[in-house]
Amino acid sequence: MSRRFTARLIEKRWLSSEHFLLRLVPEEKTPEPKPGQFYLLRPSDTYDPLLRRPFSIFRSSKGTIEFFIEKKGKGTTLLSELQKGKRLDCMGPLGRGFPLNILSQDSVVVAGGMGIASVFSLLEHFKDLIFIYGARTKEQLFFLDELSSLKRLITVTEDGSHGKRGNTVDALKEVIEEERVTSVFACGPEGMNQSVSRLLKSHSIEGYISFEERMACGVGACLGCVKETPQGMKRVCTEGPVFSVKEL
Amino acid sequence: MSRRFTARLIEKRWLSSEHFLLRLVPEEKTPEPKPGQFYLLRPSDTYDPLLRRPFSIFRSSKGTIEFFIEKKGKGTTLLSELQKGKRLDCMGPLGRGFPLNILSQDSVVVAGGMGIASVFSLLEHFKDLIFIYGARTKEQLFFLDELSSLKRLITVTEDGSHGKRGNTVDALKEVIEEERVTSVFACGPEGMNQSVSRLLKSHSIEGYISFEERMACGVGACLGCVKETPQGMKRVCTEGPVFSVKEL
Amino acid sequence: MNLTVKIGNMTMKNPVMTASGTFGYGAEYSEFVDLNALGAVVVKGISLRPREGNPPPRIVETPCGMLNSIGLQNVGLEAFLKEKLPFLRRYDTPVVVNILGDCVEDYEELCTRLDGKVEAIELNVSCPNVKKGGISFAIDREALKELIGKVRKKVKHSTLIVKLSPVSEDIASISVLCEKEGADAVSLINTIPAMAIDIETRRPALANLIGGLSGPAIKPIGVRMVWQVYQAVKIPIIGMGGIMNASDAIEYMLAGATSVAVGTANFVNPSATVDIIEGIKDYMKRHSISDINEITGGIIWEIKDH
Amino acid sequence: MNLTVKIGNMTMKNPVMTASGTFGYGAEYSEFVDLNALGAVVVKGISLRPREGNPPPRIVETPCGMLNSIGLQNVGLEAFLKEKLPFLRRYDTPVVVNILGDCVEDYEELCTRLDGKVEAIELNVSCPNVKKGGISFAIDREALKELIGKVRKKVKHSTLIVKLSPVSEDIASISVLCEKEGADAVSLINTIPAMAIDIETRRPALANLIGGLSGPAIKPIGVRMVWQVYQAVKIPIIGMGGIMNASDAIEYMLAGATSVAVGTANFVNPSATVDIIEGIKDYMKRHSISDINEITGGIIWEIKDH
Ligand SMILES: Cc1cc2nc3c(=O)[nH]c(=O)nc-3n(C[C@H](O)[C@H](O)[C@H](O)COP(=O)(O)OP(=O)(O)OC[C@H]3O[C@@H](n4cnc5c(N)ncnc54)[C@H](O)[C@@H]3O)c2cc1C
Ligand SMILES: Cc1cc2nc3c(=O)[nH]c(=O)nc-3n(C[C@H](O)[C@H](O)[C@H](O)COP(=O)(O)OP(=O)(O)OC[C@H]3O[C@@H](n4cnc5c(N)ncnc54)[C@H](O)[C@@H]3O)c2cc1C
Ligand SMILES: Cc1cc2nc3c(=O)[nH]c(=O)nc-3n(C[C@H](O)[C@H](O)[C@H](O)COP(=O)(O)O)c2cc1C
Ligand SMILES: Cc1cc2nc3c(=O)[nH]c(=O)nc-3n(C[C@H](O)[C@H](O)[C@H](O)COP(=O)(O)O)c2cc1C
Ligand code: FES
Ligand code: FES
Repeated sequence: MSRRFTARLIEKRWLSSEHFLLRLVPEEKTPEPKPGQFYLLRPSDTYDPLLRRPFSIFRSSKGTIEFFIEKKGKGTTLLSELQKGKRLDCMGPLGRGFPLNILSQDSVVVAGGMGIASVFSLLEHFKDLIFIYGARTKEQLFFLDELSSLKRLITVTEDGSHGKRGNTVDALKEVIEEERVTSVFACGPEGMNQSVSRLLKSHSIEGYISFEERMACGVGACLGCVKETPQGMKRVCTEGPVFSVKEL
Repeated sequence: MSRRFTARLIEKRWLSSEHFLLRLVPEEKTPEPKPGQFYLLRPSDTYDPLLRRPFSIFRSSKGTIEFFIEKKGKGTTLLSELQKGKRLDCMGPLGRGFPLNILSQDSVVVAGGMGIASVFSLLEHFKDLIFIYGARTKEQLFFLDELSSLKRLITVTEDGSHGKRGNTVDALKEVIEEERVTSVFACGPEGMNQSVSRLLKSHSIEGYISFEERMACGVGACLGCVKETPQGMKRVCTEGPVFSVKEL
Repeated sequence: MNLTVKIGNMTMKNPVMTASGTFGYGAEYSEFVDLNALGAVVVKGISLRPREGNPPPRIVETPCGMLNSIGLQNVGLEAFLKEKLPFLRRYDTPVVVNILGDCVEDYEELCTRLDGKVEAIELNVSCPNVKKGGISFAIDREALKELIGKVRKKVKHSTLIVKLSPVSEDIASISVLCEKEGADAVSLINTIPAMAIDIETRRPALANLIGGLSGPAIKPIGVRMVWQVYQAVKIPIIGMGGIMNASDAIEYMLAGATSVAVGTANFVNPSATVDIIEGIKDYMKRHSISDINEITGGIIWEIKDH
Repeated sequence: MNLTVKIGNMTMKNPVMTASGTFGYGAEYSEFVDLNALGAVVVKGISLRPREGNPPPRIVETPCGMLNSIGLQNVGLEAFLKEKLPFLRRYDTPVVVNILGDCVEDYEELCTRLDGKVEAIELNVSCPNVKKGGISFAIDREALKELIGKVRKKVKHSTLIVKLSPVSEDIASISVLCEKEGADAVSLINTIPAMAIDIETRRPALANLIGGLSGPAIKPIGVRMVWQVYQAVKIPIIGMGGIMNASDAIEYMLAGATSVAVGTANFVNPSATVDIIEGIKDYMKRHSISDINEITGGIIWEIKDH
């Protein structure tokens, strides 16, 4: 079982003009990914772009792995242009995922924007919880059908076009005030992550947050992806991408 | 009418595992190419590979241009992987082609290997002549059906698998000794081109030979593609690629 | 929206010029680019007498770049003035002549003859100084000082630009030297000496063995050097090296360039220069920038220390 | 077929090593590469005490390359010897420790404590010399001379390698200096100082502003420098800079390298090192080369003059 493998692209599905799902079938046996872990995909066979790109495992089952990707720059654009049947050079699953053993009815999961890609598989794993999902507009909220089977789904948008107008952090604050919350799992933009972390600390609630940092090796060798923490520099690719709020 | 245009790939046809035809439809009006002229195609939208690649006009008609390409390295491999419908960034027609006004029944055309790509359109233009076509083996001789309508087709292969065993220069020598030859048009590997040039000089026969040199700009600006001649450095992209034997 | 920039006393309608040696004498690209749209046209390096340059092969592609060993091939000063300059004079665009010589006297004569006839003269100091054993002016501070001091006396009307070589260990102090000796501007970077070998034939890819690396590969090196020079001098900087699009051009300007030159990009995209001008305008609109000069040196930075 | 090469008194079963800082302490890649298959493992630069390095962001991609400003982050000598070296000792592969210091004394102490414990010590001289106002040892010839002379006295058992910086104006004469002061080998090139700016935020892409450029983009510069050094010294050269595949490795060897180091390529292809070893074998078979050492300096060249 190797964490370096080639996989065949069997499905590409557009969810908006900028968002797509890639479904891959590894051509050899690879370890099962855990929610919150990620893979490095090589977007091109040439040297431009040069580096692999990190993507969270979105969904996995029966020998397929799926990624939910937003077109951002060179690498994601090339990935979006791949044709079915193409073989992709992959590494993964990498990093520390979410600790599943503490998931309970008193857990809250929070996703901001593309953070959904990282927590979606957590929600498939355990549905009896509250999920707060925020985005700029309703067009940037995805998978609402699939998410309807959760105990409770709270959507927030910046423009109020779906759910409440506001942001995920305010929504989380409200839930914490109203309900018993013992653990929070979050993934979103840097600013949201910081705020969630502060909020949980002030309420002494256990929390796990997934962070992003630019990566080269993905295996802890290059020291490129570090995050400054009170305990010193931590590598997002190996000590993370999911960090306990206690570490932050 | 611009010599810089985008064209849509409407057909890709493999003639061997290494040789393919690309048929393109320019999306705007472009000048008619002359036999022996070439185009610069951009093999990638990224910067690796960076430079455009030169290819002779193989055939053109009713708003389509066609190239016959051998897979050699990075650029030609990428071109070979293009999907139908892809839009390609092209420049051309560029350079000086063959002088068609001196083509006659006493003309001989010589192609070695991929030289066929450069002289094929000449042969479509005028068929009442002798064509000497050489390659390593019969597998490297292409378009024999189309070429059968010429006045006379002489094939030579290094291994004798088609036509005479031998090379194009020896075949040309024989023809010159046996027939009245007033002009020769040739394209082949550097060694063949040199030998043909020497042969024609020694027989004082008018000749036009198409040369290759690595190119960057294709329009005479970079001075990268020069060929050393008795009259100094000549740019293959603008003074050539077809040179009169007198200039060499 | 103001796109006008000034380099010495040369006024350019926008900051985009061509890089010497990549745009011929202008005519070669006039079919693909409206020369009137350019900030300036910089022509291939001119020497006193015509030169043949190096034997082929002269170019080879490398990852995101290319090597060239064109050498000094050019038509010579006479032919330039008679055959090439009149064509460029038909356009309302400043002409910059890049010049090269074997010794200080060559440069002096070139400057004397060109002064006032063209808007600017760019000294290519990467050439070997034949009188001093072939060491390049670019790394021999004494020779460089003498060179600039002497040509400065000959250049009375045109703008004097010194083109710096990235080979320098300390590009900032070299630029200070140029400023002190009276250069009106510096341009950088020239190509980086480099080499490629064909492993199948064991032969160098270039007949001349060593060539100059240009293209996107060198952009981060050029941006760094422009930034270092911007910290050191007050004269304007013409930034170049791997500029392929408007974003690259703006990157150079944020690092400190007043104007930018487009080189290898012309080969990839013959309308690169005008595409970049349009792209800069879009950027200015998007960021509500009314004067292009606001961008120069506009990088926001502080270094956090550990 | 002989693939064995010698660097000083370190014997390598093949010429392929890892480049410092790109392979962690070996363990990180042991899942993807059989460490026993490598010519040598070169670890991340070690300092006397642990260091935090620069703040993030520390890396950014550039055309065919990347910038890094990791800085000096490492576990420190103690932890290296106790926690990292024992793991590497489980393999039958020489260990090279890249070292860095703030002053000559740091290097001396590092060498004293490492000598004999590892097969080779590689001096990273691109660091600022804090006692001399922060000028890098790499461009201060006097400081470099002193440094090598002094550490040479401390390194009695291990092989002493000096890692050269491409910033040098004259890499050949620097390598001659290293040879004279007693270096057993030189390795080159280190990364090239470079910079990138995010034009939307106007902020530098790296928190440290300047980082080191590595990857395919710099290969032609590295090959040129190795060739220049090969003309100047007799000690073996370890070539690196943008080696992505066997063809690149052989290019460096033809230019004069006895051994090669693979850096950025590990990130792109975690099995790059072993793929390169296999590719070198194929090349040797195809060209009927029985001893890898025949390739070193095997470029065929003459310069035609005009
Ligand atoms: C652990 C992890 C998981 C991720 N999961 C997902 C996911 O599931 N879906 C998704 O769409 N995106 C995800 N991202 C972000 C994604 O990696 C970037 O959007 C992508 O690399 C951008 O590449 P590009 O070439 O299109 O953009 P460019 O801007 O051209 O990229 C240039 C460079 O910046 C890096 N980069 C740019 N943005 C980011 C970013 N936000 N994080 C890290 N590196 C970045 C790229 O890797 C590349 O090296 C994840 C990032 C990390 C670190
Ligand atoms: C005027 C002209 C017309 C040509 N017509 C044809 C044609 O019709 N069909 C065809 O298959 N080939 C033709 N060629 C050759 C073709 O351009 C090269 O085979 C092609 O550029 C190789 O690119 P690559 O990236 O696959 O190879 P690589 O080896 O990866 O190319 C590396 C670099 O070398 C250059 N290069 C490599 N081989 C040649 C060559 N023989 N001539 C010029 N540059 C080269 C490439 O352009 C590129 O810059 C022609 C060349 C010229 C100059
Ligand atoms: C083919 C070619 C020829 C060049 N000739 C000259 C020259 O004659 N004089 C000069 O100062 N620079 C010359 N240069 C350097 C360019 O002007 C420019 O400094 C360099 O290429 C970096 O810019 P780029 O990466 O945009 O090409 C030449 C570059 C190339 C590619
Ligand atoms: C992330 C990273 C960290 C590096 N750290 C070091 C180091 O600690 N010491 C050192 O001498 N070189 C260091 N280098 C330089 C490499 O060892 C090598 O010289 C350079 O990257 C060129 O090779 P490449 O293009 O194959 O990567 C580092 C390079 C990278 C990319
Ligand atoms: S990406 Fe290299 S250490 Fe994390
Ligand atoms: S390719 Fe530039 S002059 Fe011919």
